[in-house]
Amino acid sequence: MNKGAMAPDQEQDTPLKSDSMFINLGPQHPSTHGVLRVGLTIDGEMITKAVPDVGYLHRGTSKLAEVRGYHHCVVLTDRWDYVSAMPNNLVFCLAAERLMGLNVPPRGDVLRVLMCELNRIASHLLFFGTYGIDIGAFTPFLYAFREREMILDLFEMVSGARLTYNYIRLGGVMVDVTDEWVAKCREFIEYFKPRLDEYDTLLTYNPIFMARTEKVGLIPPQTAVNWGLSGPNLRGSGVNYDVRKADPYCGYEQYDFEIPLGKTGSCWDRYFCRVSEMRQSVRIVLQALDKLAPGPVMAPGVAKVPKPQPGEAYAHVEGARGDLGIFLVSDGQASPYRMHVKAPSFMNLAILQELLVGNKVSDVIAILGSTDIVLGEVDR
Amino acid sequence: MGIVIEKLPGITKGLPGGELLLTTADYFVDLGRRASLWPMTFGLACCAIEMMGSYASRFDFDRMGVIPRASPRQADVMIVAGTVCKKMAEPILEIYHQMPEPRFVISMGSCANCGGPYYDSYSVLKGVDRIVPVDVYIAGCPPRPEALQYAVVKLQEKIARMKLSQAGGASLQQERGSRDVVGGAAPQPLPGSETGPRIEVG
Amino acid sequence: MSEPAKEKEAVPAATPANVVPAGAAAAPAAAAGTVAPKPAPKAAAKPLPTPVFNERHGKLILNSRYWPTELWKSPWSLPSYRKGALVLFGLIAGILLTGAAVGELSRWADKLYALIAAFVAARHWPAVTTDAVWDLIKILIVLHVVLINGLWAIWWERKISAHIQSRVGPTYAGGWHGWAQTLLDGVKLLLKEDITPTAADKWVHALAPAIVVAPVIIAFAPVTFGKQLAAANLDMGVLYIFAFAGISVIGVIMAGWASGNKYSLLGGLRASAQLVSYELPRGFSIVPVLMFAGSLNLSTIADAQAGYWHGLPRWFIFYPVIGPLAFVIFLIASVAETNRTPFDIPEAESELVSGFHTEYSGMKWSIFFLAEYGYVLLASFLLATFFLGGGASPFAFDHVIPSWIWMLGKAMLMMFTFLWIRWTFPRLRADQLMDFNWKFLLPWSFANIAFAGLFLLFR
Amino acid sequence: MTQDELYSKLAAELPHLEKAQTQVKDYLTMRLPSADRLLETVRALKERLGFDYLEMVSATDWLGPVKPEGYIRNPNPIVFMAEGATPQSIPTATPNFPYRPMIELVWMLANIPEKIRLVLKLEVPREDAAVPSLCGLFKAADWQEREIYDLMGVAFTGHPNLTKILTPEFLQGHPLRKDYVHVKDRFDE
Repeated sequence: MNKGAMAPDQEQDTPLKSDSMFINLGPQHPSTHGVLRVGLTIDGEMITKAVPDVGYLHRGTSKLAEVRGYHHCVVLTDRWDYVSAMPNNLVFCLAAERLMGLNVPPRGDVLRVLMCELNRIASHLLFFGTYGIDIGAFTPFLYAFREREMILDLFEMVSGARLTYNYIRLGGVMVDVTDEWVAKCREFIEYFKPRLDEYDTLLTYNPIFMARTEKVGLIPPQTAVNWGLSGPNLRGSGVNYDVRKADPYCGYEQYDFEIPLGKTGSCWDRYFCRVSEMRQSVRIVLQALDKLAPGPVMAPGVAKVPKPQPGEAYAHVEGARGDLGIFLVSDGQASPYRMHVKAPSFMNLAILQELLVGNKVSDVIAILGSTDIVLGEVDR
Repeated sequence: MGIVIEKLPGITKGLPGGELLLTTADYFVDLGRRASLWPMTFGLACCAIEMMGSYASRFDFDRMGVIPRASPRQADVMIVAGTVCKKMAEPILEIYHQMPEPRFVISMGSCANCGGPYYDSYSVLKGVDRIVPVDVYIAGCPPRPEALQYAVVKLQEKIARMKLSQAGGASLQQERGSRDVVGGAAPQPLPGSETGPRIEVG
Repeated sequence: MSEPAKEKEAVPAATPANVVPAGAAAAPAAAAGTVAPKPAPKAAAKPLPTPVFNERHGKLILNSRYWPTELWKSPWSLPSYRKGALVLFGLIAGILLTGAAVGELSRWADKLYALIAAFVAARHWPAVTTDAVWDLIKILIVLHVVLINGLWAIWWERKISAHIQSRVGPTYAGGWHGWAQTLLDGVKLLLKEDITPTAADKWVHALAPAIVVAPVIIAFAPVTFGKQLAAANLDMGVLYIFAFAGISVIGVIMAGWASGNKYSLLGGLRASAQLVSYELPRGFSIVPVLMFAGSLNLSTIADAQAGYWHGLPRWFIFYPVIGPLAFVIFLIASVAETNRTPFDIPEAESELVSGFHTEYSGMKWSIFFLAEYGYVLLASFLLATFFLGGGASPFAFDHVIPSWIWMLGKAMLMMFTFLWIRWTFPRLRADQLMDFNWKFLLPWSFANIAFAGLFLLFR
Repeated sequence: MTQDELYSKLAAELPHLEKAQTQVKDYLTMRLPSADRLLETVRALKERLGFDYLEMVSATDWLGPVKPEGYIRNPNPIVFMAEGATPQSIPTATPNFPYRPMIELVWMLANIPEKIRLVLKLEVPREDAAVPSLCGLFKAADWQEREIYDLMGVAFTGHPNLTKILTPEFLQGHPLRKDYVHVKDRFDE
């Protein structure tokens, strides 16, 4: 075994080339967006092998759900994808509602859509900011957070929390919104639309940014589908798959919006998909605000301790990161018998082991950032 | 500077007027330490987003001189923001050991305080204070950025009480020997270190 | 912290059902089943008002949170903007007036020299003492230019970056706009534990910061701070500066190598490639300037730009094509030489943690920053000298404001440009950076020399 | 394509698939009789029916109610509760529910252009649970199968890298099995 001078600490007897070097990216690294560890074998600045290592945030929520009540499980869902918690609440509620046979009143559905879309904007704003930092521009992060704080204010007004809302409940949403809230939301949208154009000039069409991301991390559509990617990562490759259109829920079929698609599946395409999705979300929010007709927001007859009939249900929504699904099994008890989370980030991360090979160390950050993973959702 | 900080106060104390000198020095040293608490960019979970929020425009941690540093060598305070899982416990310990004295730890959020919503989970460490000494705890799930800033203010108050004549200006951790593993656990090959990769290579 | 308290005052009856407003207590079983602590008996399906969560809390947020929507419509309507502009104007006016009152510094320097000479003569000390003392003073001044610049530039950068990013930056340290922030940072760093990693090469690790910072202090010797105002008026000043500035890269490589950290090593390697490459266009870009001025002496170069063409100053940057091109190439190469975004790959924070200084702590680490900001200042002064006419006034009618004020003003303007670039652009990749250098900057700097030659030939 | 169309198509193309007793709500759920025909079936589904998107791999342990020993029940001094008290409900067995020592694997496949999904189910015995891996057909199965192996203890034969993925290395057992008993490690004191 010819061990290289720079890799004396390899545990395994691996046939490394003499000029290979093993680098640990993480678990504490400014650009891993949490506690991800990627073992990189590099040759000069070129990656020859990449092994993502997850589980540093594995909290065992599936196991915990088996002793928590259905209402309590909504609290656990908040903490998977903590950047966009509303779709998490929603997907669990959808699955549980299917088990229980609950029907959500129309205003409740509109509020769910409204909150999920606002949260999508907030999540993509966070992506926009942190991706800027990954590429080396620090200022977009601050701009994105300035706008994000406004959305968090809106959420705080309705749910009392900034990050973990627990707003979407079994049978509807927690409480109704006020007229002032609606006015404030419109004010935000008015403010936010020109900001999107500003972002384009700041980052999207910045020549350096484009040079860094345009021909990097290409995912062909077949590969993307085969790896089970979803969300903007899949759509960046040009595959038209969005749960909101493919398997509509909460009355998404009544809204008029488009699915932005990428062309080549590069980092820039994935980035651009997200930025374009923000525009579409703005459209949906405006439509949802118009749709808000007076009425109840919670279905009648949601038990305090729901005990659904034995059965199995699957629900999935288009979260900010992709196709988020929940497989829920009930045996008639007060807790789910089994809760399986199909997390989009988990799938989006798995492709890294193939995608990173052959790229440069700088590109690792660009690619990792463009997949927009949230480790809470990866590890659950 | 280590020798100066550790030995000089003891010598100065014996001199006439040394106490006065030390008190004055204490004031300026603590002023400096208080005004520039640099945390590590070290986010674990949900709280990390709120931590990022407090660096960002509205809350602007830079007002207090708090700017994040990526390398533990240049950091003063470790904000343990989020759930500490057992797999992550050892890297956290190692990062803590990499930080230079005087160093402080803020435990942010219920998870880092005591396990929080995951108090009965099989893979979550029930409180980061089981592995590193904590200076300030923040309640909340997650705590608001204001709460984090309040914690920094509290930490500044704590630093203001530090004295050069005690333990060389470092906190009591130095006396307890925090360079060794706190909590009696035997040093293990750390998963985050480059010395013991568990990942197969080749 | 005060919000919940305020809210509590506003709510008269603090019942456990605080989260449910009064309307919800009598709400139908529909909502009460999940929210209210005590579900009401199932009433008839009569639609009752839906519960609104914590209306007071919502209004509180509505009224207390700052949204920059107004600011975006018309910033000048805000009193703080108008006040800030007034203060800035006053500051500039004050500096100009002070400068006018003080006059040329070289005059004062001559007086001081005469004073020292008289003092030495009175004591019957050997005459060489005068020069020795005078040189010592100059050395101290140059040294302190670099040191004080570190304090100033870091604070300024933090303030400027904050205002670019719609923040305010350091506020508390020292009182007025956090002026003492860098000073207190320095106090803290000075008293921080100094860690030498076990994997490090001890001597090289300790020596590297010194090798990085010493050349920048030395390189300041021939820099002209105004008319006839340089520590050493060297005839080959330009060459001298470039020679010494090139040494720092060795310190960077040493730091990267000796830390025993792979990120540091990568940073050091990148730094060596980058700094050595960008020396070339940086050097060649000023060749046209030297051709026009016909000298390597910084004072001569500055003096060559005196005078006006119909009111437009005869600065090199205003020479058609040649001037702006040389200026842009020199500026870009200088940004690269100082390892700042978009060329900060040696210390790319999101890739290499902190690059070559990842393993440095305390004062050793801050010395790297001292050097970095020293180079920024050096580059600013060089830009001002080569392209912006040195201490020459931009206005033909101005005979009052002394040259050192103009020099300082121009250098600060250039420094602001550096900071502005730093906080605007993303980072280039290592290979793109090399491409940019070898395929764009270097050919154009050669072409520029040819242009200058043709210009001189047919003038 | 609607679910009925799909069902008739499946009945024609893959007659060994039968409709599962418990249907996953709103989705067509088919049951595989045995593990040996899994690969063949999924390949046919992928190549002939266009189900080229593996959405989910899941598994359910049908042993019975979860054991409380799988949770850390140390009285935590920070949580203000009586000694030994636990706030969660302790699941009890539902009468007449067909609990059995089997693990049921669930695959969800999607046909993106046709907008149709299909749930495949397969029961294997709990002891030495093993099924063929779908890694050769879907890269998406790679990590999902590792997750199921890690948490549920189902060995996927033919998987290139079947190792732990989520739980720490020192954790013994498979946490999502219903009879999982937590062994104290050095972080539990």
